[in-house]
Amino acid sequence: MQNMLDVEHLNEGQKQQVLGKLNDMQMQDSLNTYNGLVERCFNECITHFRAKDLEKAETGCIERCVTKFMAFSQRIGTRFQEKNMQQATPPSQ
Amino acid sequence: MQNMLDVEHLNEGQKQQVLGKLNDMQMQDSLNTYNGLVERCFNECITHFRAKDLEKAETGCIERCVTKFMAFSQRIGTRFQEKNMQQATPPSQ
Amino acid sequence: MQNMLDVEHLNEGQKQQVLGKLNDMQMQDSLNTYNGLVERCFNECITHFRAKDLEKAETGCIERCVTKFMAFSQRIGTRFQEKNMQQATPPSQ
Amino acid sequence: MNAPPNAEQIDPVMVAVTEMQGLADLFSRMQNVCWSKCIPNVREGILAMGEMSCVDRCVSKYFDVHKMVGEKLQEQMQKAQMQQPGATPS
Amino acid sequence: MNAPPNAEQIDPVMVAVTEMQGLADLFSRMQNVCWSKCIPNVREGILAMGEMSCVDRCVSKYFDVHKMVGEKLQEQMQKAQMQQPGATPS
Amino acid sequence: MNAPPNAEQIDPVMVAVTEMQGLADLFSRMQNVCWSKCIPNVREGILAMGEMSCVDRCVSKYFDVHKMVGEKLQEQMQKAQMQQPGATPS
Repeated sequence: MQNMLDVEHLNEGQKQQVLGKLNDMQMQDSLNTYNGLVERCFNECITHFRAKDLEKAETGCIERCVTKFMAFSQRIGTRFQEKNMQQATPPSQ
Repeated sequence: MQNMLDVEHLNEGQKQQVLGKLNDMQMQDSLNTYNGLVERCFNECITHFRAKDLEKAETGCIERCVTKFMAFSQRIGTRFQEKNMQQATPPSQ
Repeated sequence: MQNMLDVEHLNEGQKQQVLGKLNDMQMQDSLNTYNGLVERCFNECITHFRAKDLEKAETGCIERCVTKFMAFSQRIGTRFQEKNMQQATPPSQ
Repeated sequence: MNAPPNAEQIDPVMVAVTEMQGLADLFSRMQNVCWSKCIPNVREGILAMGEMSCVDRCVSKYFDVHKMVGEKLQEQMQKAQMQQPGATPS
Repeated sequence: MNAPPNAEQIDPVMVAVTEMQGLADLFSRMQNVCWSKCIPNVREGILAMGEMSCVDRCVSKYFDVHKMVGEKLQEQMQKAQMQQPGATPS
Repeated sequence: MNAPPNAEQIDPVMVAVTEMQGLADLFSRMQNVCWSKCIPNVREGILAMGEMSCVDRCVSKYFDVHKMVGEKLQEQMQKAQMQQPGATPS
């Protein structure tokens, strides 16, 4: 996300602060994505609670869910960046 | 939201800290409201993806959605404050 | 949650920082649980808006909703800790 | 470990900030709930009469539920502290 | 109280951080929305052709709506500042 | 820019805090999911037998899915790092 930001008008110290915070956010973002993916795939693939262990059909579904999400995530991330760049083009400063 | 808070028992320095934080929160709040409104109106008004651009019917829907949300938001904000005042009436401190 | 964390490798000062933050998080967690419960029970029990005051059937429903959530919450919390312990068993460091 | 760590950590600034966040969270949830309960569509750009009174009642009921849940929770917690948990899983 | 407190509190670091959080929040909401609108199931572990173009259009429309809502909001706020609120509840 | 900024920024306190937040977030999502999957209504103020075992299994499965998703994610990321992204939009 770093390259989406206009930090040119900040001084060195401020830039470091922003980047440090960005670092923290990215750790949290990864965690959120991870936990969100678990929730999504769980809702998508786990439909009954007759047993305590995952069944074959369920693990297969989870695998496809993760793979598909990765593909989805990559595509949407790329599109997002393209669009965001486009909108940010008129130079600020 | 400032007037909903009982900050009388804090000293000057603490009050400044709280108000500073309140400031940050309000920036974030506005962002959340904005992004939440986008999500809401998108869900409400965009139902198909046959084309990449917004259609007339969609932009009209978005406009009404924003106007209606503003009216809704103002009304619910006023009611919220009234109620909150009422409940906070028994003097603390 | 404190006992789910591996803080052994931190020094005293760092441990204090983590525990302080944990404290803040727990305050926020309680608030979130509370507000989440209100939302859940409201959605579950309040179905019409013909009047401004809660009806008998609604207050009864809210009471059961809270009691049931407490039971649910206690059970799921216990199970969560058991599972988390289990997974964390392979000693780190 | 010699001094009780919690005693020092009750920071009044933190308490006030948490309180603010609680209020903001309450408001934002209430807003979502009342929008879904009272605004069935956006075919018109204004609030209809019925929608207005629905919103008013929704806020009123939401506060009442909020208060009631708080009381119930405290009651239950006190009960839970009095008696040790009895029932165990199947 | 002698100096306007707000003037000092506009911290450029905070502004940049809030901006980042806004972008991150926008992205995460868009991701959720476009997933539910474009991915009906996970029967296959890959994106179908139709799903791909749905995602592309979803992003495009989401940005347009985002921009449009921003403009509309500003317009409304200016209008609201010009005229004092007129209508009152029933 | 002379010293690698990232190297210094891995703050162990931050890591532990993020870990805690991860756990808290995991728990809160699991709680929501298992409530909607296992508690169909609140007609009774107690957990029925079937609801109890549903909750137990839900927690168990949720952890398993959590672990599995983590493994799958890592695997996919390694694969993605090995090969440059090939496919491009339609």
